[in-house]
Amino acid sequence: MNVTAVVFYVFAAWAVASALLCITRSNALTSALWLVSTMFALAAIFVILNAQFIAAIQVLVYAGAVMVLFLFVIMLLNLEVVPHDWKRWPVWMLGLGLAAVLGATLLPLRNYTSDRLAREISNLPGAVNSNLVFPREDSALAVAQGAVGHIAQPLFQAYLIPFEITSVLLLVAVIGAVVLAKRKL
Amino acid sequence: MGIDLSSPGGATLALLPEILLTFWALVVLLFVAWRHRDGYDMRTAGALSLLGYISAVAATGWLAWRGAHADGLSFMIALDGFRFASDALLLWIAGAVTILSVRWLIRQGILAPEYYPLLMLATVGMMLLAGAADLITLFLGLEVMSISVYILAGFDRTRRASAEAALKYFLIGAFASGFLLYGIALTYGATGQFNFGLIGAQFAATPPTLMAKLGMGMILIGFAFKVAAVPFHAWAPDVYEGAPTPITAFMASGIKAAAFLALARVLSEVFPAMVELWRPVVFGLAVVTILIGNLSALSQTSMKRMLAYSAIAHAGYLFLALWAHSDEGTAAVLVYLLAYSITTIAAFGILASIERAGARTVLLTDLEGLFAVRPFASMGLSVCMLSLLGFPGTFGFIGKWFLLSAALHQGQTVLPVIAMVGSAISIGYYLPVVLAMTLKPTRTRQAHQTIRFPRPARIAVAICIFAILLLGVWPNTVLNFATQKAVQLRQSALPLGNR
Amino acid sequence: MIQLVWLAVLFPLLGAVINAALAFRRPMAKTAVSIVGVGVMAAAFAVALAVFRELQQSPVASYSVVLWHWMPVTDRLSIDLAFQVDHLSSVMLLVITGVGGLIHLFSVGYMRSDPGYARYFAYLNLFIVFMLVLVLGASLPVSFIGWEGVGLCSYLLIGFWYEVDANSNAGKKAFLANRIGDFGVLIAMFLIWWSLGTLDFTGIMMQGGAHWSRGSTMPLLVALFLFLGCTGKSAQIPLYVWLPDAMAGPTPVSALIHAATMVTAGVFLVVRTAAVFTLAPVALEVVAVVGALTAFFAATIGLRQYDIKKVLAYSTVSQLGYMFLGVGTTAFASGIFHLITHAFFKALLFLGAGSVIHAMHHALHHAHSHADPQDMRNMGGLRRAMPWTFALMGIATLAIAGVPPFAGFFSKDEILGAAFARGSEHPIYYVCWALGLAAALMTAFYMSRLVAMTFFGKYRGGEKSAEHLHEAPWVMTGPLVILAILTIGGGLINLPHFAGGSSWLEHWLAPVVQVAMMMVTPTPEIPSGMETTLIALAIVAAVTGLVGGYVLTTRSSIVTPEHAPEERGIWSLLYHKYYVDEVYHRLIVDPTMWLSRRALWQTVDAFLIDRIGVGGTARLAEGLGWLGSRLQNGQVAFYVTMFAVGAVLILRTLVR
Amino acid sequence: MADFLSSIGYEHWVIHVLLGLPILAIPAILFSPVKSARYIAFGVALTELVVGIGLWWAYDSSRSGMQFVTDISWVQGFGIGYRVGIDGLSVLMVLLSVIMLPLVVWSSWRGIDQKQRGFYALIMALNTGMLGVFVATDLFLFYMFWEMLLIPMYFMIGIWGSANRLYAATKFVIYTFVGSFMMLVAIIWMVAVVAKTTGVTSFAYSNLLDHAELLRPWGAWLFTAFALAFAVKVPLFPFHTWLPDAHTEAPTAGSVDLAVILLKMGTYGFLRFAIPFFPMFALSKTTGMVMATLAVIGIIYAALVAMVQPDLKRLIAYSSVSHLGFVMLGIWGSTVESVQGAIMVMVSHGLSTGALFFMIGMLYERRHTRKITDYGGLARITPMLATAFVITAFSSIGLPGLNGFVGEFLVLIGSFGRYPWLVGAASTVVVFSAGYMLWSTQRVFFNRLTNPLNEGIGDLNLRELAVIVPLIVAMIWVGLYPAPLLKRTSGAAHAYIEMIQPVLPKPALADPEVHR
Amino acid sequence: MDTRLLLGPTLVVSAILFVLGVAGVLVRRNAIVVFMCVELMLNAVNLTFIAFAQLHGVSGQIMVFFVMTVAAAEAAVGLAIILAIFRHTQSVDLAHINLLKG
Repeated sequence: MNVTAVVFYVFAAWAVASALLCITRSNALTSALWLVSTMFALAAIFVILNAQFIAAIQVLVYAGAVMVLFLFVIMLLNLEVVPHDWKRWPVWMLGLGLAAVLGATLLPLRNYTSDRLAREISNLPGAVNSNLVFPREDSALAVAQGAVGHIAQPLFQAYLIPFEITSVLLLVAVIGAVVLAKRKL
Repeated sequence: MGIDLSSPGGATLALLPEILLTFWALVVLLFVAWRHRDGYDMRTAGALSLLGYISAVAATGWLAWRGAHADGLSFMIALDGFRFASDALLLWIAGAVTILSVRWLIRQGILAPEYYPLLMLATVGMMLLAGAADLITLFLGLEVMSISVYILAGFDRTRRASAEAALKYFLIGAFASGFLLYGIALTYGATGQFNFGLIGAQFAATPPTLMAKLGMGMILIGFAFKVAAVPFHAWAPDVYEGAPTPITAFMASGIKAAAFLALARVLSEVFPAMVELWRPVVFGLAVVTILIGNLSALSQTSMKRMLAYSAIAHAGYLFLALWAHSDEGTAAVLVYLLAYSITTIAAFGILASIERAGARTVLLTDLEGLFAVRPFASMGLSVCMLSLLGFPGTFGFIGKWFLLSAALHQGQTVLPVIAMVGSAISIGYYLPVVLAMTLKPTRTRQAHQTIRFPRPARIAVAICIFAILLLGVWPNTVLNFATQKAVQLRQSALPLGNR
Repeated sequence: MIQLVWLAVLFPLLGAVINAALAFRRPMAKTAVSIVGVGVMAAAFAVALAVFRELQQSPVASYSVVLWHWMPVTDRLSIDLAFQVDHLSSVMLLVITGVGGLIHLFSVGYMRSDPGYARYFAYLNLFIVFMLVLVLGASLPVSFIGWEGVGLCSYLLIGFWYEVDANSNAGKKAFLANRIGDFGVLIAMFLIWWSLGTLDFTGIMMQGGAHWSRGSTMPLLVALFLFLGCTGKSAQIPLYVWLPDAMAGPTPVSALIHAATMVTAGVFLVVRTAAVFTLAPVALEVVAVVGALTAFFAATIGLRQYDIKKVLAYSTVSQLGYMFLGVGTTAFASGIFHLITHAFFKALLFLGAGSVIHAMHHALHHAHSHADPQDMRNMGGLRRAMPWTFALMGIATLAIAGVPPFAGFFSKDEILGAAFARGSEHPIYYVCWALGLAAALMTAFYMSRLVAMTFFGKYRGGEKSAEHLHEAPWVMTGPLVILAILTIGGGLINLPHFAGGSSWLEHWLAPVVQVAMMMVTPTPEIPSGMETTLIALAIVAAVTGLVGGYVLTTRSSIVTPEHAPEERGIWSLLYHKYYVDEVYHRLIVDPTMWLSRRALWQTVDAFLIDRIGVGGTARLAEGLGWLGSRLQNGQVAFYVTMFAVGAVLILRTLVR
Repeated sequence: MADFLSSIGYEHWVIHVLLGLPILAIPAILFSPVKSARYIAFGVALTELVVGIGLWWAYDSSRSGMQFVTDISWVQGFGIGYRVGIDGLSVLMVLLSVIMLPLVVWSSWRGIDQKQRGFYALIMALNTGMLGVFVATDLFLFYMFWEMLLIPMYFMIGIWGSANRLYAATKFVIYTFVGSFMMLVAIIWMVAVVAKTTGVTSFAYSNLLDHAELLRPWGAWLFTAFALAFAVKVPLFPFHTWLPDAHTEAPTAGSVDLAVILLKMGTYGFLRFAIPFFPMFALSKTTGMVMATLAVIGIIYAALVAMVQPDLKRLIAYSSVSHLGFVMLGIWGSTVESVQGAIMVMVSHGLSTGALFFMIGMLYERRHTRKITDYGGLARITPMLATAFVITAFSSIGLPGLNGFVGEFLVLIGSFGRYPWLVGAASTVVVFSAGYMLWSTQRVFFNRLTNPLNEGIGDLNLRELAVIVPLIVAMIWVGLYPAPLLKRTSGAAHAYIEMIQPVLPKPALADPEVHR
Repeated sequence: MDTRLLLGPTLVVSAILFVLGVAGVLVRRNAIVVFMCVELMLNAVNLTFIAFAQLHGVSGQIMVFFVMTVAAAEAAVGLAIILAIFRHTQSVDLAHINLLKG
C-alpha cells in the first residue's frame, strides 16, 4: 500500500464519517457544516483521481456557493433546534434498514477492478489487461486530463448541446427563484 | 435531409424546434419584464407563447417534412420520426394547457406572467427529454422540465396547498433524480458511453453485467417516478391536487407523455438487449400500478385527486405497450398518449372552468345536476370519462385496444387481463361522475349558473371532444402515423445492430 | 266430408270470435249471441253427423286430415297440424258436439240474465274448439293444443264470475292441477319421440309395437307419465282436488266441462295410446287401481256433502274412476261406453241441478234471502214446484246408480265385470272390483240422498221464497228431456249379448284398439253363472243404496246450514273431504311459497348474490381502495419509504 | 315481392339504411321543436319498419350463410372492417327489432312527458346499437355496438326511470361492463393467435371461424371470457340480479327494448360466437352440463322467485330469466330441434314479454304504481286490457296454440336426448310459470275491485290497441303457424349443427333417427 | 501509483455515501436537511463519475460539471420553495406539511 492509497483511504473515511454525522446531527446548521466537510473530502479524492478542475469547482461552487446558500437559508429561517425524537426509532430502524438493503445490493460493486471492467466491456475470455482496453496516456497527460483546457475543449465542442441546455436550466432557476421568493405576486 | 449533428450548424438545425421555443420564451420573458400589470398583459404573454408553440410545431413539421435524419450517429439528440411525433404531441399539450391557463390565471388572481415562459421552458425540457439520444441530454432535459414544473406546481404559492405540492414534488423529485443519475453513472461505467446507440451496441455485444443491471435498474426507478408508477407514485395525488389546475393537466398529460416517450426510446435503443431482464420489472410495475391506481381512485371525492389516481392507473396501462417491446407497442405508446392527453386536457379544461376563484378543489358532489345548467360541458366531461374508461366509440378505446393488441401479439395474456380488471374497477369511479352530472338533481344551481366558460378554453375543449369522438371511430390516420413513427424509431436504432 | 272435418272446429271458432267481438262491442245483444252460440254448435253437430255417416260407410277405418305444417323442423321432427278421423274420434265428435250443443241451448236460458252473457258464449264456443282439437288431433302435440286449451277455457269458465275471489282461486287451482298433469304428458312426448322418433298416434301405435317389448321400462315410463297427465285432466287421485272447487263456475259449465267432456279426456287419451299401456302391464294395473281407489274414495266424500253441485262433482270424480278402472282392465270399449253414458246422465244431473239452483236463486233473490241456493239443506220438496226437473233428475239418478235398463247400468256393469274377470290374472283386480262395487253402493246412496233432500220432504228455504219457486223455461228443460232420452236409451249403443244386444260400440272401436289388444291376453271369459251373480250383486247394491239413501235422509231431520251442528267423527272427516286440501296446502303450497320467498328470493337472490356476491365484491374493491388511499398519508417520509422499498425490490429483481 | 326488392337493389343498402337512419335522425330530433320530436321519431321508426320488413321476403331461406353482406375496410392495416350481414340466426332478431321500434315509440307517446327530445334520440341510438349487434360480422364492430348500447340504456333508465332508477342504471351498466370486459381481451387474443399462423390480421368473423382450430389450446379461457359477457346479458343464473332492477326501474320503452332485444344478445352471442369458435370446450361434457344445469336452475329458480314478487315488472323480469333459461338449454341441447326452439323462444319471449311490459306501462301511466296489491278486479272496467293481458300471459307460459309453446316444446324435446333429467326438471316449470302468471293476473284483473282509486282507470285507447293488437295477432300466428319462421332459421340451424356435429358428445338417449 | 486501481474502493465509498444520503432522506423530517441529503446523493454519484472518468476519458468529468450546475439550479429553486412553504407554516418540518393526503 503506497502513500496515494493511504491518503485516499483517509479522505474516504473522512467523507463517510462526515456524511454520517451530516445525517445524524439534529441541528440543521451542524448537518450543513458536516456536508461541507464531506464535500471537501470528496474534492480531495477528486484530486487523487486526476480530476483537478472538478475538484476546484467542487470547492468553489459546491462547497462554497451552494452550501453557503443552504446556510444562508437556514439562518434566515432561524429554525429552533429540535432534538431527535426518540419515539421515532422505528422510522430510523426502517429507514436505516432499507438503506442497508440498498447498500447490500450495491456492495458487489466493490469487486470491480479496471481489469474486470475491461473484460466485461471487451467481452473477451480470460484475463484482459485494462491498459489495452482503456488507452493509457503517460502520467503527465493523465494529470493534464483533469486540467481546465482538457475539459473545456470537449465541453464547447462535443458537449455544446448539453452546455447550452444548462444555460436554459439556469434561466429556469433564475425565473423560479424570482417567482417563488417574491414577496408579492 | 441528412444532418451532421457533430457540427454546430447541424446541431442548430436539429434542435430548431427547441431553439425556437427557447427564443420565444426569452421574447415572452422580455415582454413580461416590460409589462406585468394586469390581465391584459397576461393574455398578451399567453398569446405570444402560443406563437412560440406554433413556430416550434412549424419547425418540427418542417424537419419531419424534409425527412431530417442524422448522418451517422445520432449525437446528443435524436433525429427521427419518433422524435418529431413526440415533439408534436408535447407541443400540442403545452399549447392546449396555455389556452386553458389564460383566463384561469386571471380569474384566480395569479397575475404573474412568468408562468408562460416557464411553461415554454418546461416544454423545451420535455422535448429534450423525449428526443434525447444521449444520457447527458436526457438528464439535463429531465431537469429542465422538472425544475420548471416544481416552480409551476408551486406557482399559486399564496395557497398553502400549492406550495406544499411544490415542496413534495421537489423533494421526492430530487431524490428520484439522484437514483436516475446513479443509474446513468453506472451505465456509463459499464460501457464508457453516454450515447444511446453506442451503449445499445455495447450491450448487444456483451452479456449483461452486474453494473449494467444496476444501472438499468436505477434508470428505470428514475422513470418510474416520473410516470408515477406504484410504488413511486405517492407524490402524484398530492401534487396533482395542490398544483394549479392547468398545471395538473400539464403534469398528468405532458410530463407523463415525455417520460413515457423517453422511456420507450431508452428501452428500445439503450436496453433492447436486456429485454428479458427489464420485462419482469415492467410487468410488476404494470400490475401494481393498474390495481392500486384504480382501487385507490374508487374512494376519492375530489375530482382532481380522482383524476390523479386515474392518471396513475393509465401509466400502468402504458407499461403494457412497453412490455410488448415491438413496433406495435411503440406505436401504442404514441396513440395511447395522444388519446390520454386529449382526454385529460379536455377533462381538466372543463374542471378548471368549474372551479371558482380561490375555492377549494372541485368535489364530485359539486358536479351534481350540472347537466341541467351546463349541458354541453357535462356532456363533454362525460365523453372524457368514457374515453378514460376505454369505452367503444371514443379515442380512449382505440388506445386501449391498441395497447392490449400490442401486448397480446407478443404472447402476453396476464397483463391485458389485469388491465381489463383495472378497467372494470375504473367504471366504479368514472361512472359516478357521469351519474352525478346527468342523473342527480342539482343542489347548487346558483353556483352552476355562475360558471364562466371562457371562449378560448371552450373552443379548445370542444375540439378535444370532437377529436375524441372522431378518432374513436376513424383512427386510421393516427394509427398508421404512429406505426410509421414506431418503425422509424426502430430503424434509427438499427444501423448499430442492436436488435 | 271427412276431409272437411275441420269445419266442425271452424264453426265454434267463428262463434267464439264473433261472440268475443260482441262481448266488447255489444254486450247486450243477447239474441245475436244466442243464435251464434247455439247455431255454430248445431252446425258442428251436423258436420259431426256427416263425418260419422261417411266413416260408417267407408272401408278405411282411419283418415288423416292434414291442415298445414305446424312445426316442420327437421325430417325427424315435422309436426303437422293434422286431424285424425277414425272410429274413436268420430264418436267423441258426436258426443261433444251433441251434448255440448244441448248444454249451449240450456245456457241460453240459464245465463240469460248474466251481464257476461256474450263472454260466456265466447268461452263456451272456444272450449268446444279445443275439445274437438283434443279428440281429433292426429298426434300428441296437436292433441296437446286441445288438451291445454280446454284447461284454459276451464280456467276462464270456472273463474267466470271473477269478482268473487274464491271463483278466481278455483280457476287458478284447476289450471295448476292440470298443469301438473301436462308436465307428465310433455315428458311422455319427449320419451316417445326420443325412443320412437314419432309423435303421431298411429306412429306410436305401430312403432311402439315394433320397438318396445312388453313389460320393458320405456313403455312403462311413457304410460305412467301419460297417466299422470290423465290424473290431472280427469281428476284422479292425487290430482282430483281441483274438480270439486271447479263447481264455482256456472252450472252448465260444470255439466259440459267438468262432467261430460273435458274431464273424460284422460280416459280418451288412454284409449288413444292404448298400445303404450298394453305394452306396460304394470301401468295398466296402476291405472286400474288408481281408478278404483278414486271411485271409492270420492264416493265416500260424496256421502256427506250438502252442496248439490259438490255432490255431483265427487260423483263425477268417482265415475271417472270407474272409467279408468275400465280402461285399466283393457276394457277400452267399456271405458268409452261409460264415458258416453256418463256424459248423458251426468250432464242431465248437472243441468237438472242447474235448474234447481236457477229456481232457488230466483226464489231466494226475490225473498232477499242470503241463503246459499246450492245448499241442499235449504231445499226440500221441490218436486211440487219443479215436476219436470224432478222427473228427469230421477231418471238420471237411476242411471248413475246402475239400475237397469238405464244406460249407466250397462256401462258400469261391463267395467265391474271386466275387473272381476281380470282378477284371475292378478288378484289386485279383485280388490278393484270390490272397491268398484262398494263405490256403486255408495253412489246409489248419495244420489238418492241428493234427490231426497232436494225434492222430498218440505221446503226449508223459508216461507217468503217458496212462492217464487217455479219450473225452468223450455230452453232449459228441453235439453234436459233430450238428455233424459239419451240416458234411458244410451245403453243401446253397447248393449251386451246377455241383454240381447250386439255390443255395437265394442265392435266399432275394435280397429282403434286392435293393435293394443294384440299385446294383451284377451279378457278371460267369466262363467255365465258367475256373470249373472255379478249382475245381481250390482243391482242389489244399487237398489240397497237407493233405498237406504232415501230412507235415511227422509227419516233424519235436516236443519238449514246456519243451524247445522258441528260434524262429528267420521262424518266430519268426510265432510271435510279427508282434509286433503289442507294437507296439500301444508305439504306443497306452503313449503313452495316459503322456498320461493324466504330461501330463494330473500336469501339467495337478495342476500347471497346481491349483498354478498355483487355488493361484497364492490365493498371489497372499495375497501382495498380505501386502504390504498390510506397509504397516501401526506407524509413525505412515508412516500420516500415506499419509493425506497420499490427501488430495492426492482434492484434485487434485476441482480438476483 | 322478392323480385321487386331485388329490382331496387334492396340487398345492397338495407342494412346500411337500418343502421344509419336512426343515427341521422338523432340530430333531427335533438334540434327539432319539443312537440315534433316524437313525430319525427315515429316517422323514422315507421320507415325502419317498412325498410326492415322487406327482409322477410328478401331473405333467402334456402341458402345458409350470410346474406346482404357488406365488407368495407374501415381501419386499414389492422383488419378491422365495416362487415355486416344477416343469416338465419339473426334475421328474426333484426325483424323483431324493427317491428318493435314503432311500437316502442308509440307506447311512449304519453308516458314520456319530460325531456322528450333526449328520450327519442336515445331510442334511436339504442335501435342502431341493437341492430348493429345482430348484423355485425366483424368482432371489433360487434364489440363496439355491444358496449355502446349501454349508454342509451343507462340514460334511459337513469333519467326516465322510476324511484330507484340510479341504483338500477348503475347496476345495469356495471354488471354488463364487468361481464364483457374480458371479451375484448379474448377477441384481440384470438386475432393475434390467428394472425401468428396465417399472417392475416383480421377481425372478420369468417376469418376467425375458419381458423377456429388454432384457438383450441386456449379454448377454455377464451370461451370463459365470452361466456361471462354473454351470460350476464342473458342473464344466466347466478348473474341475473341486475335484470329485475333494470326492468323494474326502466320506463316502458326501456323495459320493452331490454326484454325484447337486449336479452337476446347474450344468447345470440353464444350461438354466433362463443360456441362456434370454441366448440371443443363449449360442448364438452362438463361445460355442457354446467351450462345446461345453470340454465335449468335459472328456469325453475326464476319461476319460483317470480311467484312471490310484489311488483309486476319485477315478476315479469324474473319470468324473463326463466324464459331465457330455455334458450340456453336449447342451445346446449345441440340438436337442430333444440336450436330452432331456442331461436323460437327468443322470438316469442320478445313478443309476449314485450306485450306484457307495454301493458304494465299502460297500467302504470294510469295509476302510477306497479304493486300487484294496489290493483284487483280491473277486468270489469278494463275488459280489453284484461283480455289482452290474459292472452299474453298464457302465451308467456307456453300454452300450445300460442307462440310460447312452440319454442319451449322444441327446446325441451330437442334437448331431452342429451339431458333427460335436466329437461325433466325444467319441464316442471310449466306448473310454476302458470303459478306466477295466473296468480298475478288474478290479483290484478280478477277478484273484487276493492281499491277505489282504481275505479277511474280507463280501458285501452286506440293508440294503445294499435300497440297491443299486432303483438297479439303475432302471438297467435306464431303459435299456430310458425313454419315460415322456422323455415327462415332452418338453414342456419342445420348449418350450425353440422358445424358442431364432429365435436358433439353422444346424447344420453338413442337418436330417434335409428327407428326411421 | 496507478490510481485506476482504486476503482473498486471508490465505487464502494460512492455507494456508501449514496446510501447514507438515501437513509438521511428516509429518516429526517427537516425539509432542508432532507434536501441536503439529496445533495449528498448527488455528490456520491459525482464520485462514481470521476472514478469512471479515469478509465473512460474526460466525458465523465464533464458530466460531473453538468451535475453541479443542476445541483446549483435545484438548490436555488428548492430553497425558494422551502422559503415559500415556510411562509405558510412557519416550519420546515415535513411531518407538519401534510395538508394534502388521502
